[in-house]
Amino acid sequence: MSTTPTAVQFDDAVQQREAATLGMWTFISTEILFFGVLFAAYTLCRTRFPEAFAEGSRHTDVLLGTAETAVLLISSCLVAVAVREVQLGGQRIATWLIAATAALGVCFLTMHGFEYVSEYHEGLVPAIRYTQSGPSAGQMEIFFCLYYFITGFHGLHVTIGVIVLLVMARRTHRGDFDQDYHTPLEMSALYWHLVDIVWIFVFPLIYLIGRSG
Amino acid sequence: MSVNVADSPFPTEQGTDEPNPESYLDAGYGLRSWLTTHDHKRIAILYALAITFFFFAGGLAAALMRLELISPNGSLMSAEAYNKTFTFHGVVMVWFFLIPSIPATLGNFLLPLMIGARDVAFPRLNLFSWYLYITGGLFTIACLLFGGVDTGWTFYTPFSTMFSNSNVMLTVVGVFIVGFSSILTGLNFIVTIHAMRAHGMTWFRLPLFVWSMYGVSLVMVLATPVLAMTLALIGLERLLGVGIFDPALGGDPLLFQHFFWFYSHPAVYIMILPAMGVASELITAAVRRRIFGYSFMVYSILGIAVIGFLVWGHHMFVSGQSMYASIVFSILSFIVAVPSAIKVFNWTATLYKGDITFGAPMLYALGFVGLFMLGGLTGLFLAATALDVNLTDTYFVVAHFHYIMVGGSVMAYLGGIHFWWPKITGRLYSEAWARFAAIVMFFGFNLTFFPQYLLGYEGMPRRYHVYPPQFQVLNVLSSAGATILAVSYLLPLAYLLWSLRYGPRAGANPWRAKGLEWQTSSPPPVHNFDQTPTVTEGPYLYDESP
Amino acid sequence: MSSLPQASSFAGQVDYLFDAMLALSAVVVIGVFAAILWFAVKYRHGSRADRSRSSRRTLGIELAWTLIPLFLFVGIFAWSISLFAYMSRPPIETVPVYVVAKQWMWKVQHPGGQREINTLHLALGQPTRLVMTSQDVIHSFYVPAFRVKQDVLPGRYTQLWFNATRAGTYNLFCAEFCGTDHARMGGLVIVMQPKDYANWLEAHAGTDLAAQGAALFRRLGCSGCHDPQSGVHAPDLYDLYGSTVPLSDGTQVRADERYLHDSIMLPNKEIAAGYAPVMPSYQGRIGEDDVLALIAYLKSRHAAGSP
Amino acid sequence: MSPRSHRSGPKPPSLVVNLVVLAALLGFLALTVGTAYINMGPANVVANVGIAVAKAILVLTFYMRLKSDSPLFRIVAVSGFAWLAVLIALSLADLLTRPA
Repeated sequence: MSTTPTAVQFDDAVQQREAATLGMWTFISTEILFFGVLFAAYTLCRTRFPEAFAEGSRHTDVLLGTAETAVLLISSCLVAVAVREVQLGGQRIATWLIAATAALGVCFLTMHGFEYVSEYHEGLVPAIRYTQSGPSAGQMEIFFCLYYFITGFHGLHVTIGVIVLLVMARRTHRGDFDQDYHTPLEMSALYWHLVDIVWIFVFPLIYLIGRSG
Repeated sequence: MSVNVADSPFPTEQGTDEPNPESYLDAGYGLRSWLTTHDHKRIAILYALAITFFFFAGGLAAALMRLELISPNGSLMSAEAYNKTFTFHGVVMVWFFLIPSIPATLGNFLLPLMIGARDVAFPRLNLFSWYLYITGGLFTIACLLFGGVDTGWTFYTPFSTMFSNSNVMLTVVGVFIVGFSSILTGLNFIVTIHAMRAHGMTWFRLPLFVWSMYGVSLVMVLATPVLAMTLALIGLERLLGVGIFDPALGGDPLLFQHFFWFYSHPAVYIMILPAMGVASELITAAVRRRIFGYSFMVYSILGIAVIGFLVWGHHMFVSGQSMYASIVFSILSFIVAVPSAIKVFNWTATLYKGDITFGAPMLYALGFVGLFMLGGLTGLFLAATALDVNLTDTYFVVAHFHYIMVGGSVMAYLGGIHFWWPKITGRLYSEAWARFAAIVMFFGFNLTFFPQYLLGYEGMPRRYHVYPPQFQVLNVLSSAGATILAVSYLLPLAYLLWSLRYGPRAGANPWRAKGLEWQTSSPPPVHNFDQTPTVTEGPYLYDESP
Repeated sequence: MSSLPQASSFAGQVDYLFDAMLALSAVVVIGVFAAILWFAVKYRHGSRADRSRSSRRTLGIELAWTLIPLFLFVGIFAWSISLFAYMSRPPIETVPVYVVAKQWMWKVQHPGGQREINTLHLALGQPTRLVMTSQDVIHSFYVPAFRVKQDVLPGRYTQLWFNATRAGTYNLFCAEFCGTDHARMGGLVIVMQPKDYANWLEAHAGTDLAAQGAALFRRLGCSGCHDPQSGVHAPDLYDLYGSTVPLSDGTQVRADERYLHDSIMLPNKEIAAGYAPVMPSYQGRIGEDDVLALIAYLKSRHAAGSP
Repeated sequence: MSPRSHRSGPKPPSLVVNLVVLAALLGFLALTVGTAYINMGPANVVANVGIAVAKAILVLTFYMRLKSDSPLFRIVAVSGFAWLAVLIALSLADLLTRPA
């Protein structure tokens, strides 16, 4: 059993865990507002140009988008089970679960990479290759600006998440965590769930508007 | 200069001349021991040094502006130089001085001491915040070296994105980075206050300074991300020529203003809430009375922090914002003034039946109350839509927010520095000089900024370096006041530095003040308390003891 | 209380509200300062004041100074908002004077075709409505003597109205920071007796703004599609101004200045129902003053009923 | 290896709960894609966003353990969303009531 000493500013491990978790949740609140600005911008711009946003959305790949969502949802479940396993003493299974989560994260990024590539060929990337013409090309460019900003910023979070998860998998494997001490893993899992929640909102707002029209 | 302790209004408990070997100041002398420290007290000192530098840098810019404005024809600087000067002044003073001022220095130093903790919850993060602050600051200085930026600290689009030819990107990056420093400090404080309180330190036994740190941290954590992303969007639009703000691209410049003020109005409360906390500590100690209406003071801090988020649109009454939105923002702006009014009344009521001594900290605190009240009341004029139409974007606004930020925050900051100086440094400063500086500052301030109210009412727009000659008399008065103000800011720098070497050593509690920070030695040992304190009573119980 | 003239019908009312708030603030400031001074003297250290503690019931006092300010504030709010609403609603029947702001000048176009730069002549005692837009960044039209100010935005029309009540020459300022020569982007507003104003208009008469618009309408080729005789299926523009236009997305829009402007500059923003979105954008091809001339022309077709 | 028992931190949800939540999330995903192709007018947006909110609440409650952890964290999480709602609501209030 590993004994991780409590940092000097804390009285005991309970206080340390409480502080770390509260810190993480505060950070998550902050992240909600980081993404929130983009969602607010999206809402206001879409209110002004509903048609162009619907048309832009029809240019996205709903199949890949759905697959990406499913991948993230499954990965979220895996990492939740991984934390549970560590809490119950199953480090070996947990290591594999965390590694699988990271793999799904890579899978998500790859699929999104494919999307970016095909959008590039279609000429949908503002400022780099935007070849759309037609009545709402200009307003659709705003949609794609927000699309790239939101998915890019989210992708950055996924990338960081994958790196963190890999470190966690290694540390779990090494036996750093046990039933009593697993705060870093718990925090990493919270972060990964946040990434998932953001995508839960990105998916319908980017991929699904104007599909019925 | 000498300090006559018998003269001091406070029955000063003088310490021995022996240095306290366990003091945090003696934990290491090399540069390395400072730059890698995790001690919240040392980090507070690091912040204090950097902030003092930026204060005088921003102050120098202000001095240049006041010099320019003595004559109506703009004889000293070119238009461009003037625009860059006021932008530098605004950016530096807002993000590199006012926002971190009290929280990052006094807050960092005192928060763990006041709640009986050994350190903040995340000491390494705390040091990291300081490095972020320095990095952001370097970007801003680099921007100045490369020729400055001329957008004003508000970065309004489309000017900042498409029309300005100056170093917008560098400044935006600098502010973006310093925003993270602010978020991390806020996060650290929130967790510290929640998780690190000593036994018996219940929520309603917290000193008001701690409550104000809590309120301010909420604002930092919830508002700053909005600024950061908005600036990122500005950067993107400027860099790539695509975006959502520029009307030429189909964007909406008012969208930028909404996002910007969603942060920047609450940012004003980041500046003033800590000042309110400091004033509450200073006044109770000098009056030797319990604060009047403690729970109302707490609720008004929280009220200001929360309602302060709902009023940003009052910066936009003439911007082309819808009239209906203006109505909503106007009533909310009036409502947010109520908790501020409560606080002024409560400070006044605290004096009743007190046993008041007028040391330098108390003079600063009283100056704060008076100037804050004048600033707050003129804020009501600006919340009144029909008056705001005339007054906004004039010197009336300039005077208003300087009364709040300089008259309010800076007075309180300096008051706090004086009050806790013995605790921080273990030394006593010259009381006579300190009182002299406080009084000079009060008059210098009023002479500088009161004429600006009149200028604004007469219709002089802000950010003008040339102006019609009828405004000259008031401008000259203001510039004259600025000279006095500048001297009064240099004075503390001189006598406080002097005290570091020649000041008599202070005892643990020279003011006989309440509060856990006074129960440990001056300067405190590295881990703050030899024994973790247990709290059995509420704050400010001055009238209970002889 | 000030040397600033009250030169519009708003000025007196705004100053009245200002003075009332000033009086109220003075009462508060004097009250609080007096209390602080009195306490400071009476309860100074060493004085022999009575410091015996009375009962600790403070809730009543707290509530009093919470609720009284609140009610006062709501009262001031109501007063100010009623005035603000009045100031924000221009009389739309007034023929507008068009203002185009650009770095760093004010261009004014009168309905009769008179153009001026950095000056605005107007008649005493007649409501004036300004319709304003910017060619580059945000500016702000500010006349302190009238107590009016309105930001001028690119890509959008904002309006401002007032009724000048005192003849004279007043400062016009740009109040929103707009770049290098922001401080020099000023001008003069000259309020004249109606008789003098008529003379001035006559002396400076140019081509009527609507007529300029008509010329542009032909020169830019608008008539090629929008004439009823043309073969292209394009909306007929007679009587368009002020009418309600059904759009292709099922909504409706009132054909006001904003709609006409956007239809020329951003024609694909709102497509009239039943028409193909084939109109080219004129953004970057014509200036905002030309757009204003075109709008004046379209409005005249509304007024006259025939070209 | 220590016996499989829970000793510190909030009590983790059972494996079954974890899997049921995942099933519900995937079900919601199918539902949201499905409804997107049915023309319901403005109700499409309501359905999309409503389902997203439901999914987010599931993740927050079970995977992020707001159900079993300290109530304080619920407040913190809600405040993030609440502040975002304020930002959107008040700026939208301006946009929607602006003179066209």
